[in-house]
Amino acid sequence: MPVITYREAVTQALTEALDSDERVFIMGEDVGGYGGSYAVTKGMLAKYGPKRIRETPIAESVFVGAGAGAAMAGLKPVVEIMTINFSILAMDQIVNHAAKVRYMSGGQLSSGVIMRTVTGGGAGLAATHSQSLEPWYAHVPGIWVVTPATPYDALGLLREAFTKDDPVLFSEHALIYRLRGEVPEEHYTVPFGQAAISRRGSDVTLVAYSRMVHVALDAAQMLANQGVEAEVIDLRTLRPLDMETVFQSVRKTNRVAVVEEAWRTGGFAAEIASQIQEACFDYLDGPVARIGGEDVPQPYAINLERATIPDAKKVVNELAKVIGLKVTA
Amino acid sequence: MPVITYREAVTQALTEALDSDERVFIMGEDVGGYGGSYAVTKGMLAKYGPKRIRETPIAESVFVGAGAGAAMAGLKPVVEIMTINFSILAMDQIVNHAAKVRYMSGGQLSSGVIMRTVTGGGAGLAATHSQSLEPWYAHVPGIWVVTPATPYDALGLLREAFTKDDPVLFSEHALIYRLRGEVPEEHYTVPFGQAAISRRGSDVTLVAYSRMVHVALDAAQMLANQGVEAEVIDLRTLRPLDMETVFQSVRKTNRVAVVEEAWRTGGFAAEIASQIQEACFDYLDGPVARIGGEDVPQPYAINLERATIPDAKKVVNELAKVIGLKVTA
Amino acid sequence: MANGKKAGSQKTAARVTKAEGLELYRIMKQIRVFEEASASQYMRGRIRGFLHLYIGEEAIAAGAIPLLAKQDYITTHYRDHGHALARGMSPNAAMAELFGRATGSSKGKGGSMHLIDANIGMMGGYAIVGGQLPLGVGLALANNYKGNDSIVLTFLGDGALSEGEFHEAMNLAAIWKLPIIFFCENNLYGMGAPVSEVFAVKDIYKIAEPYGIPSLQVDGMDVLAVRDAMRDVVRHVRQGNGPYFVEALAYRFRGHSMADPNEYRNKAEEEFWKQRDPITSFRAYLVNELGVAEADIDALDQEVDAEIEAAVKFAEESPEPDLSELHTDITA
Amino acid sequence: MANGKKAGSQKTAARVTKAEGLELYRIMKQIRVFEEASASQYMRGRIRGFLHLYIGEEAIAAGAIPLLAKQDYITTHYRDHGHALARGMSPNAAMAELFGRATGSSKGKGGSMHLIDANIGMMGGYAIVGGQLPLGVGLALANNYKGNDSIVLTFLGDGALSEGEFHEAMNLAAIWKLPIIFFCENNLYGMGAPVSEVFAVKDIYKIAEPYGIPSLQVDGMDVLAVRDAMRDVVRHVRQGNGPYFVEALAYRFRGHSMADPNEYRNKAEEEFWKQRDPITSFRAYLVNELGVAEADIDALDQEVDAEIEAAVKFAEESPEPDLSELHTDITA
Ligand SMILES: Cc1ncc(C[n+]2csc(CCOP(=O)(O)OP(=O)(O)O)c2C)c(N)n1
Ligand SMILES: Cc1ncc(C[n+]2csc(CCOP(=O)(O)OP(=O)(O)O)c2C)c(N)n1
Ligand SMILES: [Mg+2]
Ligand SMILES: [Mg+2]
Repeated sequence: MPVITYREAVTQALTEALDSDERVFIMGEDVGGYGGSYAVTKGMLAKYGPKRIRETPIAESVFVGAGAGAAMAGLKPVVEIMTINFSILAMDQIVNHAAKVRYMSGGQLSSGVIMRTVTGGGAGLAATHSQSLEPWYAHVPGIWVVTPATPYDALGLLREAFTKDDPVLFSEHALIYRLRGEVPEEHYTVPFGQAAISRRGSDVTLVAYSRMVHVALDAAQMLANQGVEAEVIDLRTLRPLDMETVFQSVRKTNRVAVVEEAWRTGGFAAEIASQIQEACFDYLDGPVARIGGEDVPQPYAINLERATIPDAKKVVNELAKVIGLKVTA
Repeated sequence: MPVITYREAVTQALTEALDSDERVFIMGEDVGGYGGSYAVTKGMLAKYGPKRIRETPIAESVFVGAGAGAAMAGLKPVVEIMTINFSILAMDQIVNHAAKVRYMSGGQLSSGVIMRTVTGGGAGLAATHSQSLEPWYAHVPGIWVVTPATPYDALGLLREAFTKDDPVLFSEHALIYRLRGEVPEEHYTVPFGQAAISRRGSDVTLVAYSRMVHVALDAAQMLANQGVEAEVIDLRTLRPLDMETVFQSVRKTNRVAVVEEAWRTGGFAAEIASQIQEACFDYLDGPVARIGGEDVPQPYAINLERATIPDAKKVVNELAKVIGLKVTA
Repeated sequence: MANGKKAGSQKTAARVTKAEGLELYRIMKQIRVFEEASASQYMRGRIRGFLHLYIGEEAIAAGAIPLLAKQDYITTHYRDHGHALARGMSPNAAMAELFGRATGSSKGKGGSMHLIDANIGMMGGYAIVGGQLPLGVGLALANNYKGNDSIVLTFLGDGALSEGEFHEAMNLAAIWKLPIIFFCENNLYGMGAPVSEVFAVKDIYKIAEPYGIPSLQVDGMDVLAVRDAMRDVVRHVRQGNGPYFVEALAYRFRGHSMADPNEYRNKAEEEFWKQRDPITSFRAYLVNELGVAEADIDALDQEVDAEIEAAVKFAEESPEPDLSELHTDITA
Repeated sequence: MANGKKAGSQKTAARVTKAEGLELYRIMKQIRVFEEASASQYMRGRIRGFLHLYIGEEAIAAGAIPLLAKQDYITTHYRDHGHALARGMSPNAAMAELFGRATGSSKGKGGSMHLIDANIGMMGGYAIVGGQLPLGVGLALANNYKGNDSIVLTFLGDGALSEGEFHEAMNLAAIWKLPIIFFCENNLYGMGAPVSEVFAVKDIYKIAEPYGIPSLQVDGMDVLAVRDAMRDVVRHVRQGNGPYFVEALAYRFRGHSMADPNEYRNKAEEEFWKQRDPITSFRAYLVNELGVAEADIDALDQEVDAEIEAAVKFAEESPEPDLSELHTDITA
């Protein structure tokens, strides 16, 4: 199987769509000559021309809203919101318009705009440029929220996004663009709402999404060294949310922790934890643990920054503290 | 003790502040001649003049940001964001600027802007005008989130807000402006981060905020008729969050439900439920129940609209279903 | 009352035929009667929420919208009944939507502020001030992308001019030369705020200049003036010359919504504008200039009255949406 | 290279004294050397994140900022080192902030894009494009409210012009006649996007016209031209006449940030601008027109080099913030 990077996976899905469907076009800040702030659209302007690769002003509200409007007219726009932090400026168009138009119109209209964006901290960009706002989006009815952790999923989920008639928030984590992984030669897609079991184990379940899947896998390795076998579940999409896979695992392991990068308080891990205790109350040996980002604006200094983002050590420590697992980091 | 309405309580706190502190001024859409969309600032323009009661353009981002900036210079602006739905348009100034400036400046600056806004559904205003976005705000470090349910708290909490040097999101529920309640003649304030026990009971705990406190009280009445005594806890502020009061109650009742108006999925009830099961795992007779708004854009038609908002019946039914209480609505 | 440059007036406008004139009259009258019926149903508690009436501004919808072609799009704000009706939404579907009934244009799910009829390109009333502008730009982008000659007519109030989305939309439409008409219904107030106090641009249509977007101001109380001006504007935009900005001066005769005590405007001003009622004055024009018989107009009035009465009855008798509708029309 | 109307130039500018001239030179040089040192420390991995250099644009900060009074405020964007230094932030504190050290201006918590020094009214670099504008308006409102004669100087890039917040800020400042200067550093690009392709307004300073805000364009490569123009602007605004909009044409000599491969601009254009290096040309002016001795300038250069070298050393030797700082400076 070919090995590609997460970045290449995204680029590939976009290229396939541009090649196969005239309705597809890309717009956003610096998607043109610059090739995308994270180089995902590199070379596309030369290949597809300015009609399909559309450089926009720095005006998130109108270019996202224009994407939503064009989608209402049957086109398939992909808007690149440079980072999820700037999506806040387009929030009205996303939440009040794209997400609601199908419902408010009684099903007459819909807006299948794909909003690609870059999420996460840890790159020394400080408070305004390091947020993980997926929990906000996952709270809003009417938006698909997609959070791939691997090249395989990035490709498969983005392909799937092109089949949707409602807005998709496709959130790519900045720190894993270079991550490499196998993808099959033959065509495949990854359906929304189907979690993946990234690692099998029987002693404890770790639930994560986006880059935190890799942190969970690292933690699982640490645990394995101490004889504890963790099952790692990658949610892949937050909306829809596949809890059945999680419940099955928890019924087997009886212990579970949820790991996310977003601020811990009011994060989406709380939703997952709540659902677990609702559905698996009698199976739990201890409380559902949550490991989330520290509840502060992300600081710039590297030592402080590191302390805000969950790592394997923190996961293992929390397992010991909250669930009482006899492990150390 | 005098009896006043929730609206009058808010007006009173504003009036006191305007009278006693020259740094205080109010700005927002229609706070002037119109008297405020919900009549909270009625008559103030005539009384205080246009310097202190400032009519703004419909431009949420700049007038909220200007409030944040003026607060950085030591003033005490109260901005009225007509409803919480429109706060989405000011979100960048709130979340990326007001909430973060103290931290990013290493404590040199801070922005104690008070953002009053109106929340909630149920008034026939449909999807874009009926949201309860408190869970979003409560997720963000750096913002106080205040959600009064009674005239007493509206007055006491808003007084308290004027003592803060960081941004306060003060969320008033549209449907309880006419609610009447006693307030002491003598001066008092209500500290942030201190929940209230609105009703004592020993059989089950109901946790709520804003208008849902009254729904919980109604449910408690229904339960009382069936011999079940519910303790109702009004969180009063979501950030900071007083969980200790909740834990104490749960350790006594062993059963708990959280009620909120926001969309259930990813709502703040999930945070509360998660914390309860973390802290009170061994005390729980059954899972923590969550009763939230239906996960759809709020529909206009009254029968559909009603079905989206938790009411006492729904609370009681969920208690039966999730916790297994033998009660019926 | 500042009255700026006008693009024309009944006196100078190209004449219309009797049939055309009667049709313009019919549209205005239909809107007026629909709105009056809505108001009275609101008072009776059958329509909920905010209800924003278009009374006083009928000449705009009637003058502008019939000039659109079938495949053109409209986006607008929450004061949308007039636009929907002028575009051809059935009064039954519109009234049933206001009643929140299953037979409404959006099955009762959207309500008064969100009238949508995809079949006739009525792409929506949107209730967030300025929110309809990026969507309008997106629809225009779609037309441009597809290479057809359809256009978009996007209405905004004077209040929306101050929103950032207005600036962003104007700029994007300008640089991409998109086929969109930004039509500002300047009724002098955004809720209680006089536009002159909250918007720095004195002659509003001049805001378009720096963007290189042509613009004009027209008397929004004069259906023929609107029509005349818009004929040229529509042609210009359809020919691929990029966006246009139109300001129509008008006045809403009632409060902002039915919830508005309407205490911030002075009575003399209200009277001044009511004297210029677009329907009364156009009726006079029909009779005096086009020689239409009073009786013909009376007959038309009766037709419209009956139509709206029937719409109310239709709405009343329509069922509420089924509770199962709560979870339809949503996928994510 | 479109070069619009200029407000003045070295040739026509009011002369400065030798001492003044040397001070302007010192500021520009300090910025240049600071930025070069930052770049090399970034390459060595000691500065993280994005690093946006001000190299090429020094004449703007040096020409404009020293005209402010002590109690005036500045807000600006992420390309903020030049503004901070020109305002008097110590290079030690600035460099330590870039290094993320406890001795930095914000104790290492803000980083390169958020240089803040409340003591000197440097109210911040902000990294969200356009985000500094409402804050600047708010600070100006505070001055106005307090009735003092302090003003606000708010910088924005050409890229920020398209953001809705720009329009909202201009409008609010205009209707309230607030003491704020919107200073657009037009370096022709916002990241890789040429302003001419993404912003519809051809002569950018003309965007201010409809708001009734006076504006001018100035050569941003010419420190005396900037200073001359700004002297009048500052006086105008301080006297309570409301906001001003200034456009300075300039060029960044490097990529957008250190992460930028800088492949979208053509070399001829880059060369054209580098020929106009504001420091080289002003040095020549000092020598040829003001008769400053080369040796005096060389001495100044050495002073600046030593100062920045010391700043790097200071930063290197400073401790990281204590981990307990994670939860300070936050209350809610
Ligand atoms: C973003 C936003 N802010 C505020 C409101 C509340 N609001 C509804 S209508 C209105 C006034 C709009 O005035 P204008 O655009 O002039 O339209 P008109 O009502 O006069 O037709 C306001 C402030 C809103 N719906 N959306
Ligand atoms: C709201 C927002 N959108 C996008 C970005 C990413 N971004 C950072 S700088 C920049 C270009 C800004 O260009 P300009 O305003 O001209 O300033 P310059 O870098 O040229 O000094 C962009 C798009 C951002 N920081 N904030
Ligand atoms: Mg208006
Ligand atoms: Mg630039």
